[in-house]
Amino acid sequence: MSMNQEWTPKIVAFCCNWCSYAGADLAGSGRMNYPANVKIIRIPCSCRLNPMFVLRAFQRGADGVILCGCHPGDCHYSTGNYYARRRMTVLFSLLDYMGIERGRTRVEWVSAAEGAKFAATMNDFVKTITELGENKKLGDLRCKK
Amino acid sequence: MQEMIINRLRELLADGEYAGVIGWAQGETPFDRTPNLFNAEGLDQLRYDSFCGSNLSKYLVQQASKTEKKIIALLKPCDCYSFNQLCTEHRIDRNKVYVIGVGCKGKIDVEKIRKAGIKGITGITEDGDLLKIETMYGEKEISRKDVLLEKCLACKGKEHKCADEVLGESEETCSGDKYAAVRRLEAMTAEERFEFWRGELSKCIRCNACRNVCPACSCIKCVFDNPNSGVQNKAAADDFEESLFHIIRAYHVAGRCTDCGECSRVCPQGIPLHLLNRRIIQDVNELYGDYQAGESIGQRHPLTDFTLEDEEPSVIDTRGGGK
Amino acid sequence: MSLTNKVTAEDVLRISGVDASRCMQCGKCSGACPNYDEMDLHPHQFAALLRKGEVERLMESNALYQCLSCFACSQRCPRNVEPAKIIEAVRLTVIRQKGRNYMTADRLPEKLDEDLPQQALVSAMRKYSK
Amino acid sequence: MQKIGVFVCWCGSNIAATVDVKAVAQALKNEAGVVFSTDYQYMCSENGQAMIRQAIKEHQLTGIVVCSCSPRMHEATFRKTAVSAGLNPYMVEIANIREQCSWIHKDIAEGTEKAIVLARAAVAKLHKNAPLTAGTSPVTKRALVIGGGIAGIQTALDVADAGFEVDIVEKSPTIGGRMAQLDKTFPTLDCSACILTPKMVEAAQHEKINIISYAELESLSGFVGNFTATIRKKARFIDEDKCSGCGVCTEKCPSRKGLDEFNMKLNKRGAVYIPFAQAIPNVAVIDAEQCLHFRTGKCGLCQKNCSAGAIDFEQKDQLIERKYGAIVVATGFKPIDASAFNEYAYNDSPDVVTSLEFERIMNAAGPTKGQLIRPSDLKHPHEIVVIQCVGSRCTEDKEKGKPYCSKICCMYTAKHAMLVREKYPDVKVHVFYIDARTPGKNFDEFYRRAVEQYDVDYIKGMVGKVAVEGDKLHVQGSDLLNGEQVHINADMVVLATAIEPDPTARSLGTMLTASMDTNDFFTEAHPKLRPVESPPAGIFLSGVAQGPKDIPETVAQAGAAAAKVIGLLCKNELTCNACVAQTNEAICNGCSQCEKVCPYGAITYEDKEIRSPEFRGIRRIATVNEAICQGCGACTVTCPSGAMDLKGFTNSQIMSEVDAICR
Repeated sequence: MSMNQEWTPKIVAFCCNWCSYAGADLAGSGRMNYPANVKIIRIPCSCRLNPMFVLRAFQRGADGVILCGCHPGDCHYSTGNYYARRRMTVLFSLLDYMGIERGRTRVEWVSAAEGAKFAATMNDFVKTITELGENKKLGDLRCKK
Repeated sequence: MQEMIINRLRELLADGEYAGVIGWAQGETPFDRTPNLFNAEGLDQLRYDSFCGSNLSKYLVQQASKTEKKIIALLKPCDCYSFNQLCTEHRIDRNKVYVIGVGCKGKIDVEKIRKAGIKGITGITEDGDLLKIETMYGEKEISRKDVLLEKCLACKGKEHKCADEVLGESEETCSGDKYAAVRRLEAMTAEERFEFWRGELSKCIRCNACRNVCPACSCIKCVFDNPNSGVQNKAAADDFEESLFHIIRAYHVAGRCTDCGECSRVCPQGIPLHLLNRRIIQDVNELYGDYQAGESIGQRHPLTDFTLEDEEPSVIDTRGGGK
Repeated sequence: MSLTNKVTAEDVLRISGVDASRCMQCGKCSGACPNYDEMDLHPHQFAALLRKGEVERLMESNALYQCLSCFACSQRCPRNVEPAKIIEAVRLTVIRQKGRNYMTADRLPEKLDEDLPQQALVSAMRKYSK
Repeated sequence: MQKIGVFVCWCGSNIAATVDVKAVAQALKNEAGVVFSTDYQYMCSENGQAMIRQAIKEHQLTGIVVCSCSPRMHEATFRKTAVSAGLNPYMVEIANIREQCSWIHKDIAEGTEKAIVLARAAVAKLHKNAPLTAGTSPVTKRALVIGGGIAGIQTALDVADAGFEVDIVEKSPTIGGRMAQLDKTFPTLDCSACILTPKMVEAAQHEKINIISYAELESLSGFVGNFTATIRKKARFIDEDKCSGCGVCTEKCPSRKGLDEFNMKLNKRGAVYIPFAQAIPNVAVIDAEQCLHFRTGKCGLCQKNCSAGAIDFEQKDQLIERKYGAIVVATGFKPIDASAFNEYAYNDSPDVVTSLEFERIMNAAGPTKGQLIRPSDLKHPHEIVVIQCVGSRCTEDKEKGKPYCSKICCMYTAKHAMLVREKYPDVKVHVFYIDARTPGKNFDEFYRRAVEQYDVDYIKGMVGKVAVEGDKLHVQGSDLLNGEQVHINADMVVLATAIEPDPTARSLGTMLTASMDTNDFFTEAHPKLRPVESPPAGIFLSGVAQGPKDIPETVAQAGAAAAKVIGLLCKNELTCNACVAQTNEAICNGCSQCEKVCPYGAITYEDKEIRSPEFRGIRRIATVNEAICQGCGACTVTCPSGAMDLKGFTNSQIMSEVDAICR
C-alpha cells in the first residue's frame, strides 16, 4: 500500500455454509450495504475454523477476522458451533492476554434468515476495526507491501 | 531414598519380566540429572535426589512401544498427570508400564541459587529446609523453599495419580496462588502486555526445547516441521513468527496441558512459557468448570466438550482483568 | 431496602430468594393450603401479585398473619416457586418497618389459654415482631 | 501446475452494473495458472455453459472458476457443466460476485476491486483442489423397527408395502403397545382395539414383515445401509411354531399370583398366559418367576394339557444376528410412576388410579369387564375427580415430575369424563386443570362437548391434597376462577399422569449413538426440517420415542419415517459425501481427540503398519468412515498434528484463500 493512499481495513469473514453464508447471500439479495473490504470465505461449519487460519489472516495483513456460524442449537451438524464457541473463546482470550487489541476478532451467530443482521454486523465490525486502526501487532512485516 | 528405589528396582528387574527402568542418571554437569533407560546392571548409575526435576513421562511414548515387555517408570506426583494424559491419548499403553511413584518434596532450581548471588558452587547438601552450599568462596546457606523450581510452586499435590506402587514420602510445595503471575499480566494494559510478550518471545531462538520436552507435544510430526501444514517454519524470521509458534503451541496443548512447567524449565532463554498455558488453564477452569488434565485416564478435555450454556466468545470483553 | 422505606418487588424477591416468574398459576399451592378460608389473599396470589409488582397489596394483607408457615404450598409446588417463602418475606418487610410489629408483649396476657402451648406464643412473638 | 479457466458472468446487469466484468476477466488473466479468462452475459444459460465446455476442451483446462452468483445457487449447475466436459466436478470453484459483491456495493471501482479479489481467492483455492470421488456403500434392503406399538406397526406396514423386508423387535410377548391398552380414542370415541387389531393382523400376515416378539436389541454395529444387529429373543418356554393359542394351558395353570401387565397390574394372571385375546403372536408365554415348575421342579400341568406339545421348559434365550439398511426407533412411552405423588394418596388407596389404569377399568376386556367399579370395594362410584398435569410441567430441579407438557392428557381426560357421563349419567365428574390444551383437529370441539353436553365440572386449579377418609377420598383443591378452595368427597380419583419415554430408550440411544434430550426423548436431526431422522444417518424416529404425541400424530410420523426408510432402501448403493475428512496416516498420532468431537461417530481407530520417515511400525491410526462422515470439519481443528483434513475444504485450500484475500 502506498503511503498517500488512505488506509482501509482488511476484514476476513469466515462463514459457515448453512446459515451465515446464506445470511450473507440474503443481505446481498436484499441489497443491504456493507463495506467492500469485508471478504467472505466459505467453510462448511464454524467448527472448521482452525485458529491457524485466523493467525494466518493476521499474518498476511488482515486487520480483523470474524467468524459467523449458525446460532447455538441450530448447527447443521448439530454440535459444530458449540465446539467453535469454546475454541474461539479460548483463542481470543489468549490473544487478548498477549496484548492484541480486543475487537480484532469476533464471533457472531447469523442465521440464514438474518441478512439484515449480517449486514449490520459487518458494518459494526468494520467500524470497530477502523477505530482500532491497522493491525501492527500480529502482522508479518514481510507481508506488508 | 535413592538406595531404597535402587533396591526395589533390583528386586523387580531380577526375573526379567521388565525391559528396564526409565529414571534419572547423572548429567553432564554436577546438578544435571538426565533421563535414562536402565537395566539391572546399570542401576548403580541411577540418581534420585532434589535435582531430578525433569518429567520422564514423555520418554515412555517411545520406549514403551519399542519392546514387548513392560517397562518400569519412576514418576513424581506431578509427572503422573502427564502420564495419565498420554495414556488418555493412547500415546502410552498403560498395561505396558509399571509405575513406581517416587516421593517428592520439591525439586531445586540451581539457577535460582546462582541468581541469589551464590557463585562457584561445588556441592549442595540438604539439612531439612536449609541448603548448605559449598562454593569456591566458602560455605553458604539458603532456604530450600526459596530455590524450588517454578513448577514446584504450582505443585498439584503429593498424591501419585497413577502409581502401581509408591516409594518414599511426598510433600506439597504449592506456594499460594499459582495464577498470581497471570493476574499480574492481566492487570496490565494491552500495550504493556504486548510489550511484555514481545520482549519475552523475541528472545526465542527456536531451539524447540519447549516442544521437545512437553509431554502434550507428542505429535509424530509437528505442524511446524510439516511443509504441507501451511505454517512450516524452522526458525523465526519475523517477530510474527515468534508469536505464531508460541500461540499455536499453547493452543494445541490447550485442555491437555497438565501445567507441568517443563517448557519454562528447559527454555534456555528463560521465557516464562508456562504463563501462556496457565492462562488457558485459568480460562478453561473459570469458563467451563474446574478441570485438571491428567487427573485420570480417559477424561474428555474441555475443548473436545461443550455445554449448551457455554459463554459466548464476547465474554472476554467483559471479564475481569485486562484493559 | 431503600431509605424511603418503599418496598419493591425486587426487595421481596431478594429476601425470599424465590423466582416468582416460574409460577404457572396452577393453584396447587392454594389447593394444598390448610388455612385457605382464613386468608384474604392466597398463596398463588402472592406469586401473581408479586409478579405484577403489587407489593403494597400483599403488605396490607391479613394473610401474612394467617399463614401457618406449614410450607405445604412450597412442598407441593411443581415449579419450585415456594409461596411460603414469599409470604415470609413480605411479612418480614412489614414488621421491620417502624411500629409495624403485629404482636406486642402487652397483648400476650389476653392470648393466654390453657390449651395453647406457650411455645406457640413464643414463636408467634418471634414471627410477628422484630 | 493447474490450467485454470475463469468465467465472469454479467448476470445481465445484476453483476455488470456495479462490477466491470471485463476488467475482472482481464485482471485474472495475470494470475498464475490462469490460461483462459472471459466474460459472458449469462454464464448459467445454455450458451454460457457451452462456452465453458468448449474452453475446457480447447485449453485443456484442469479446473474452472466461475465468477457469478452464490454457489448455493449455481454451484451444482457448473459442476455438471464441468463433468459433461470431462472435468471432475470438484475442480470447479465459484467466486460469489453477485450476492456478496455487486448487489451490496454501489461504487463500480469498489465493486470491481472486490470482485477481482474474490476471483483471485477462488483461483488460489482451485490451485490446491484435487479431483474428488464420492465413495459408495451398498444398502442392505431390510429395515429394523424397534418397538411394536402403533408407531412401529405403521412404519413396518408402510415400508413392507413398498416391497422391503421389515423386522419388528418387540420387547413384550405381543405387539400392540400402549394403544392396545386403550379403551376408546379421542376425538372420535371409536374403540381403540377395533382400529388397532386389524393393523396388528395385517402386520402379522404381511409376507415382508417378520415379528420378533419378546425380544430386545442386544447390540448394533455398522452404519447407514450396513447395520448389523444382534437381537436377543428371550425364552418364552413355548414353541411359537407349535402353540395354537388355544389357551388351555392358561386355564390349567394353578399359579394365580402374577400381576397382569396388560391390565396395569389391576388383576392377577396365571404363570402361563396370553397377554390379551387379540395378542400377536397369539402364543402363550411362561413367567418363570411365577411358574411352579421353575420354582419347585414340580407341576408341569400346562405341559400335560398341551395337545400341541408346545410347552418347552428347556428353551433358552436365542441370539439372532441380522443385517439391516435402516433402523427405526419406535420405543414409545410409559406413564410415570404416580407413587412419587403421595399428596394424591396414590399409595394409600386403590381407588386413586392413573389414567391408564382407569382406561383398563373402563375397557370391556379389562379387569372389571368394563364395569365402572372401585378397585377397593367393587362398588359403583358416584363422584369422580380427575387431576390433570400430574407430573407434567414441573421445573427441572424438582425431584419428581417432568418439565414438559405430556400433550395427550387434556384430551384423554375429556374422553374419560365423557365416557363416564355417557355410560353413567348419575356419576359426577370433576376435572381439575391448569390449562385445557386442545390444539388439534376437532379437539377443542371435543373438550367443549365434555363441558357443554356432558356437563363435566371443569375446575381451573390444582388439587393440593387427597386424603382417605373412611371409604371416601377427600379432595382439597383450589378453584382459581371463583377464588375459593373446594372440598370434594369423591369415590374415585383419576391421576392424569405424565408420560415418559420407555425405560429402555436411554440404553438403546447409547447403542445407536443417537442423541437424546435430558428427558430421554430421542432428538431429531433437525427440529423443523428433519423431524423423523436421528442425527446418525440411517436411524429414524417414530412415535412418542421422539416426543409426546397422540395417535394421529404418531401414525403420521410413522408414515413419514417409513417414507424416509423407503427412500433409503430403494437405493442400491449410497453415494457418500465427497467432501469428507481424511487422515494422513503418516502423521496421525492416534490420540482419539477427533473421535470425541465427531457428531456422527464416523471415526474409529485401528492399528496399522506405518512406514514414514518419522515412524516405522504398527501404530494406532484414525480412520474415517466415508459413508458416515458429513464433512463438518470438527475433527480437523481438534487434530494438533494436522493429520486430519477435510477434502474440498483442506487446510491448504483455506489458507490459500486467506492469502489471496489479504494479498
